[in-house]
Amino acid sequence: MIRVDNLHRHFGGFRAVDGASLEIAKGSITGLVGPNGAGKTTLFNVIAGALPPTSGRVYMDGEDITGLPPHELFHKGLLRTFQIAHEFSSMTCRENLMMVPGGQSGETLWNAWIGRGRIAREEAVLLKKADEVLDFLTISHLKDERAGNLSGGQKKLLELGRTMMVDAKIVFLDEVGAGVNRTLLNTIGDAILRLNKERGYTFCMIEHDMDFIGRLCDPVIVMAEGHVLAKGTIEEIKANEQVIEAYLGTGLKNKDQVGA
Amino acid sequence: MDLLNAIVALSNFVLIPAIAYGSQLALGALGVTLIYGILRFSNFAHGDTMAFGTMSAILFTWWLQSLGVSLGPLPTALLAIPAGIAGAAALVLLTDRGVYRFYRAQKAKPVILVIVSMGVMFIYNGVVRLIVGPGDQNFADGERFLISARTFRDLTGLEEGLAIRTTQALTVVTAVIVVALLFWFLNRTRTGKSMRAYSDNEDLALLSGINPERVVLVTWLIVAALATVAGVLYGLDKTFKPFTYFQLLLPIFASAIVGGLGNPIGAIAGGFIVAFSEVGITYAWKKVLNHALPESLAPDGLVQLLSTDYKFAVSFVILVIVLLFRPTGLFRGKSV
Amino acid sequence: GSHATEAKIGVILGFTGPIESLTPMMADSAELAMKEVNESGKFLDGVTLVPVRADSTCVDSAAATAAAERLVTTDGVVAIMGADCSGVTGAILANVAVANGIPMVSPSATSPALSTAEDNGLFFRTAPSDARQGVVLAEILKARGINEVAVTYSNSDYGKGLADSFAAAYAEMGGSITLNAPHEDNKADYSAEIAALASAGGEALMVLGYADSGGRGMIQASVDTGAFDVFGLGDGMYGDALVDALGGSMEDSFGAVPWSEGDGADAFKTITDAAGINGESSFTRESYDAAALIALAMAKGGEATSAAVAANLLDVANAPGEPILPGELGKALEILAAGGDIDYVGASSVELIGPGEAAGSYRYYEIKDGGYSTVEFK
Amino acid sequence: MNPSVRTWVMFALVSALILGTGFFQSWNSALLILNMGLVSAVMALGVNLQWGIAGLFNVGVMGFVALGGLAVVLISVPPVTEAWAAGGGRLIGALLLGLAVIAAAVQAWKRLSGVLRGWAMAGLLIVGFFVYRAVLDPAVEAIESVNPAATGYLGGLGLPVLLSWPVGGLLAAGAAWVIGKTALGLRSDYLAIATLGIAEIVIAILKAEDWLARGVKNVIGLPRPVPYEIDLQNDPAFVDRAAGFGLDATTASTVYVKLGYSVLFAAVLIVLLVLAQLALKSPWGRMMRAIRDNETAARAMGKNVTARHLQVFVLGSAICGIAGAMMTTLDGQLTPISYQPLRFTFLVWVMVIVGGSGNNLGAVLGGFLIWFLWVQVEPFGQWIMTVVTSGMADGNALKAHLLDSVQHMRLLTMGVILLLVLRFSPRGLLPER
Amino acid sequence: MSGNPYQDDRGNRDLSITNPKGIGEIDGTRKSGAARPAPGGPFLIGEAMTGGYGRGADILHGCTIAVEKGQIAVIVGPNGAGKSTAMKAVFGMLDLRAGHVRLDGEDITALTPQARVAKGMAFVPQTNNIFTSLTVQENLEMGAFLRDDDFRGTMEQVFELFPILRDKRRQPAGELSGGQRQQVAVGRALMTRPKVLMLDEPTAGVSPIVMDELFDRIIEVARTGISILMVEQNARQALEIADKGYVLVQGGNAFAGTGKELLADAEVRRSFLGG
Ligand SMILES: Nc1ncnc2c1ncn2[C@@H]1O[C@H](COP(=O)(O)OP(=O)(O)OP(=O)(O)O)[C@@H](O)[C@H]1O
Ligand SMILES: Nc1ncnc2c1ncn2[C@@H]1O[C@H](COP(=O)(O)OP(=O)(O)OP(=O)(O)O)[C@@H](O)[C@H]1O
Ligand SMILES: [Mg+2]
Ligand SMILES: [Mg+2]
Repeated sequence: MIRVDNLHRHFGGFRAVDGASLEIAKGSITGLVGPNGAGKTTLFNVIAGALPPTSGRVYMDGEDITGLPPHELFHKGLLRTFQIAHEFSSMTCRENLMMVPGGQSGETLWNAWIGRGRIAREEAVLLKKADEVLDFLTISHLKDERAGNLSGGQKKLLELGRTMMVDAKIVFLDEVGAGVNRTLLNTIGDAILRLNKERGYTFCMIEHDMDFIGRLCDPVIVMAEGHVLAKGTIEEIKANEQVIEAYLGTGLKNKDQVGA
Repeated sequence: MDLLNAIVALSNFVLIPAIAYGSQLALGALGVTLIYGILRFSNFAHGDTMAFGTMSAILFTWWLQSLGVSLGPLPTALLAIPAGIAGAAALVLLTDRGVYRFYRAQKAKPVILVIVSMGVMFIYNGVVRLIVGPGDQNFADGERFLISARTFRDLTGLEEGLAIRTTQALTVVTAVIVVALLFWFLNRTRTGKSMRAYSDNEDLALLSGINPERVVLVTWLIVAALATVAGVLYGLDKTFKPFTYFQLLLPIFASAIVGGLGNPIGAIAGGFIVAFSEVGITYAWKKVLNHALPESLAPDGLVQLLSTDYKFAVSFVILVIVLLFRPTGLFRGKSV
Repeated sequence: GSHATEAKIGVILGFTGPIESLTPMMADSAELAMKEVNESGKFLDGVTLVPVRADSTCVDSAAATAAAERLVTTDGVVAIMGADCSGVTGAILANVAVANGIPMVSPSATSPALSTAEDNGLFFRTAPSDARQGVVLAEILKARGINEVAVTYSNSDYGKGLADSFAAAYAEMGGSITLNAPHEDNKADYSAEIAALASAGGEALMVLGYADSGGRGMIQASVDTGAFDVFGLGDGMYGDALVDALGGSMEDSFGAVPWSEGDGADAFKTITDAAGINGESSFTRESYDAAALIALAMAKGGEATSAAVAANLLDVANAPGEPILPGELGKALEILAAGGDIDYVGASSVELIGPGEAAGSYRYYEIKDGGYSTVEFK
Repeated sequence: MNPSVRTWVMFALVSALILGTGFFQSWNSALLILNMGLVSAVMALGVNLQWGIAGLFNVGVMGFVALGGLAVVLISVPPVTEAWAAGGGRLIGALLLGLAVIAAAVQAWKRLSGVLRGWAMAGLLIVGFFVYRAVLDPAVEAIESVNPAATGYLGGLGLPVLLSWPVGGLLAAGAAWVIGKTALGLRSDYLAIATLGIAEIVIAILKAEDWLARGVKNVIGLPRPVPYEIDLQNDPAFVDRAAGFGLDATTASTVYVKLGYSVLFAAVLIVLLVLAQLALKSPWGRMMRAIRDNETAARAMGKNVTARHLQVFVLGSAICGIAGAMMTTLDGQLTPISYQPLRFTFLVWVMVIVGGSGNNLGAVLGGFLIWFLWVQVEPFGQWIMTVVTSGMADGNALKAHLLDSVQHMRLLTMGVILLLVLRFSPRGLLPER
Repeated sequence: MSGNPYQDDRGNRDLSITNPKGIGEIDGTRKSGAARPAPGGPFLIGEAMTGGYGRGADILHGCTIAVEKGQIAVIVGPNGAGKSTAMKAVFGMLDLRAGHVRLDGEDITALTPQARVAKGMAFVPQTNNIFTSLTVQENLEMGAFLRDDDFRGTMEQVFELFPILRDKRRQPAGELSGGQRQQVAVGRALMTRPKVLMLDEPTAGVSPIVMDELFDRIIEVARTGISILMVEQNARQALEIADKGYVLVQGGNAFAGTGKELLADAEVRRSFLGG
């Protein structure tokens, strides 16, 4: 689905992404973990077109998508959420969702002036869909609330909800779980699984919660200092000495001992 | 000999005027750039701040002149600069107290401050005209020339003259001194460093115990001083008229942006770039070429790239080119 | 109405804007004429002229039109002394004056285009159209044996129009212009213009601009760099302030200014000095004359109405009749009251021709010993 | 206050001000204020589209307004046939050549790479410039020497003046497209300074290029879309009808003509306002708000932010161009030196901010209110100063000074109003939400 | 966007008129209130703090955090729990609606952050915690801004603590790597010679080796008698060196105890320490 080839992204002299190569298989839920500052978000930003790479290539279904602007990637079916929620704060939750689908006829001015009827029909469909998504995310009571007033967790849900408004091929999730309470996180996990199974979404997610990763992801990629440190199933990763050293820490061993 | 004439002509009509004008613009642009760097907005009222400071200095100069005070060959207005600075400082501090401070407390976005400064611009505009009127005020006295074109010709026997005005020399000297002082202040003194720190990161500066309000106060004081010095020197060299000072805003902005907003070195470089491009690109090379080239090659036409109608366009075209290829201006890297 | 004891006259000048530094003196001069009329006590059985000022802004046609509209429809002015800049003058003329039948006498709108504007016989000006002045200046250069000059003009309809007419006349007489470059008024720096002009060279620099604005800036820049030693000056450049400010550098320069042979200008200086008004500034003479003509036309028509002004203005301005100088408005009123004829000469030697504009008699002057000295009248 | 009530109250207030002018000054004055108010409202609408809806800071309103004015000349003035014969064709050729050179240079920049690229582009531009000048200069000279005192330019197309309004919009839109393409395409915006500069350049061209619209010599006597007062006054039928209303012919004709303009302007304003409101209340408006709230997220959600910004910038500028054409039509003349930033850029900004950024009705309100004040501060100021100074002795220097300075109250008042509104009602008199 | 109309920039990003770099969030125009004596209690305590940002909803709900002299207190908790907010509250960077902050026998609730610096508190924010355009040395000098005495000794100490900074002292701090930046940030805070050092996630974005190093240094600093209050995501290591640990959840205290106690608590381990 996505192939990243020796990708570099430097900020001045600082190498945030430093020769990362990885592959995300179609239909998988790939986990991306790594210490703070490993370059995960930066990698996402480069893949999703928010930042141009310093060097390296990104392919999607064999097509070179390096450096394409985000809005074009969106239309190719590549979506992403943000680590720090990027809601449209002055708009209601419903509007936040309804604005997502591309190719709305009402988004061209000409139609906005003369195609009111068609727009009204499209809007009705969008509205229904948005409400379904809000229901699904258990925040339908907030549909007319300004998104800026939501709690951090709710904003995260809304971000996820946006990806559900369209038929995405691949969704990049940046720490969806952060700041979301555990019960809700389970719901989100279920949603991700369902989208993956029923709609065939491919996911790539950054997450620090190893339980959550363990439940959803196969494979897991570990990044450190801008490059890929390891890749494998969650078990393999948990057992990888390098990973333990760089990311998981010795604490995990203790846990295994205690658990045993 | 002819080459010498060519050089003299070029110096007289391009180099010296552009250096003097460039220094004036640089001093103005420094004020704009300091506010941009530290208070974070482009101050549309800067031209009128210059006008107010200059007006204060003029009023004081007149009073001094009426007392019979004089500086001999130097303009009396130099003595009045401190009074002018005091006037401008009082004005900007009052404005800060009554206007800007509120928005700072609100943590208003810089673009709001830009709009606020438009309002302030209107008010300053009116105030200056109410006090001194809209007319031309001539307040220069003393010797106009260090060396006049005629004297130079007589002295050297060259065909071309070279004139250096007292005010030009003063402007350049003052600009050098002021710039040196400013750099020394910003880079060496505690207060100066605290200003750079505040410019870099407001919150962290505050957490280091730097009083932000003091930084703001000092910034305004420096800006008032720069504006007044620039305005007085300009007024001495040319003439004072409120409308002209408002119009100065445009080349000053162009200078500050070409150089890289927020960067003092950039402001200075920008001032000279704008001045040189205004004077240089529209310069008719005929005279210089006539001197420099042998008779047979001497041009018929003016050899002028662009007519002077478009001299203002020149600085903006340069601005656009610079921004296209170096979006942050010529000198980014180090800001204030 | 004709039996009102007050007749209002609009004084519409650019009190703010680019020529805001000239207009106060112009207004003062115009009001001086009205005061003189009032104080004579001989105006239409005790009708008092009341000036009403309004701001033309010089550049903002809409604001100028609004101001004129207010004067005409609210204050009820019967005539307008103004406006100043050609642009706003044209706008007021087309949108207010013609529509309401209000005569306008402009002291300073010199644009040749105004000669052909649709005015319904309502537009007059005491400033001559630039067409004539161009010829006069060219003749002066010829007389001085100057065959090659550089020209700089204020980038306005005034400057450009004058420069065009001068260029045409001069070329016809065989003179050559090395460079004809505009300068913007109120700008920061004129080094570029002077550099180009100096490079082009010439025996003199013709400065067709304003004495307290760009024109002066250009001379200053020229003197400062030694680019030119001799300057030929258009009428906008006349003024003691210029000579005072630039001192000896102006020596041997020359120019033309609308002026009559005789004592008009001197008389004007006497009365302005007495009134404590700066009468040496640009267009003060024309302003005085504009206001005086309005009053005299009313007197001639026997009523303080717009129609009287429009109908009689040319009549009082031109021969035949007793010549009238500034300060003699009382005498003129007496003659008119007695049914006599006058030929208003005024401060600028008014002679209105054709479509109601000054024919322009010019004083050709030189600057000698730091003062103006007349060479001849043309 | 409920927003819609507030809107009604505010508009009632402005209407009252204009009606008051009618009652206390004259209906002619009131109508004139109304007409320029309508034009100002259109300008404010344009700027509001840019600033209020997309946060684009356009400080070059003046330039677009001037382009609209130019359109009036180019469309409505009859062509000067001698001038066309003298050099029209050559001139058009030169302009096309200029465009071709620029296009070639851009292509060179795009196609080539490495060191060659810069040199090729520079070379093309420099050579092209001289060739262009070589063709252009003689043509210009020929055109400008055709009766310079009265014409000296190519004239226009001699088409109905109303056609110039949309054309003014198109001209402004074209300029805006070039500016936007450049300034919005940079890594971050540099729109403010770009517009500030381009506006000056537009004015410089208008002043310097006599063949285009007589430069600073002005084009006066532009055709009108409404009858001339004089013709009405000379039309017995009209005079009779006026008498039927109890009006004298002069008043009736002036009011009639002004009403004619009012109707035309109001029609334009209403159409634009309706279009703007429809756009704002559609998915397009939602998308624009999303972009304003969070550009990064909007990009990630497939919205082409740069294209939208460009679109809004072009549209807003076009509206300013239309307003400029309307204004020049009302003035009946094009006077390039009258374009001053204080009046045409900053004052329009005051209108938008005071009215309420982001709210189209607010911008319209601001247009009316600020224009009213711009015109009326002068007589009010005079009146206030007279009252203030009435206690002073006649010869008092201060009194004379104050009375002489009333005109400068205008700028002061604008500043004070802007600051007061920003401070106490930061979202403007009619807030967006 | 907080709904404050003065902060509504309509998404304008025009760099030719606005300079968004380094804008802060703390209102620096406020006048400081007075400190009142309040003897007893821990050395530094933020007690029952309730409040939030601006006019927004409360983020802290009766949250209490304390540290004794020379000890290390660590705050852990999920993202968005309000850990950083609690730190800011203790430092006076947001208005408390209820609760007090006391330092060394004084109630300093009314003091502005600047005034608290003068009282001997130092704070290293989670992000943007160095002056990127200033050199390393100037960064440290800024830390000593309030000191009138000769601070060269303290700077020596900082250089001894973080030797790498000595080599880079003439280099703009913005050119340093993440770990080095973090050292500069801590060094700057130490330059004030604080009584209390507050650190918000000092090890974020720092490689594990540097992290261990930093923890060692922090222990060293504590040994000199400076109290340390810090937020940590690397909760396990942090709690190991902590004298006192707090678990914040949704703005309130969920658990508190010594570091060892929390580490031993199964519930805490499961919910917050990732197992
Ligand atoms: N715009 C930028 N300019 C300069 N440096 C940056 C920029 N964005 C990221 N970095 C640096 O790049 C490095 C990698 O950042 P990134 O956000 O990708 O980390 P991450 O792996 O997502 O970490 P976390 O788990 O904390 O989210 C960090 O050290 C960061 O400081
Ligand atoms: N400046 C602010 N204005 C308004 N709300 C804010 C602000 N900063 C943080 N918040 C909100 O306060 C809540 C707590 O944030 P805080 O930064 O204290 O969390 P935290 O516990 O430090 O999380 P992390 O571990 O991610 O740093 C979050 O919901 C956040 O959205
Ligand atoms: Mg990240
Ligand atoms: Mg935090």
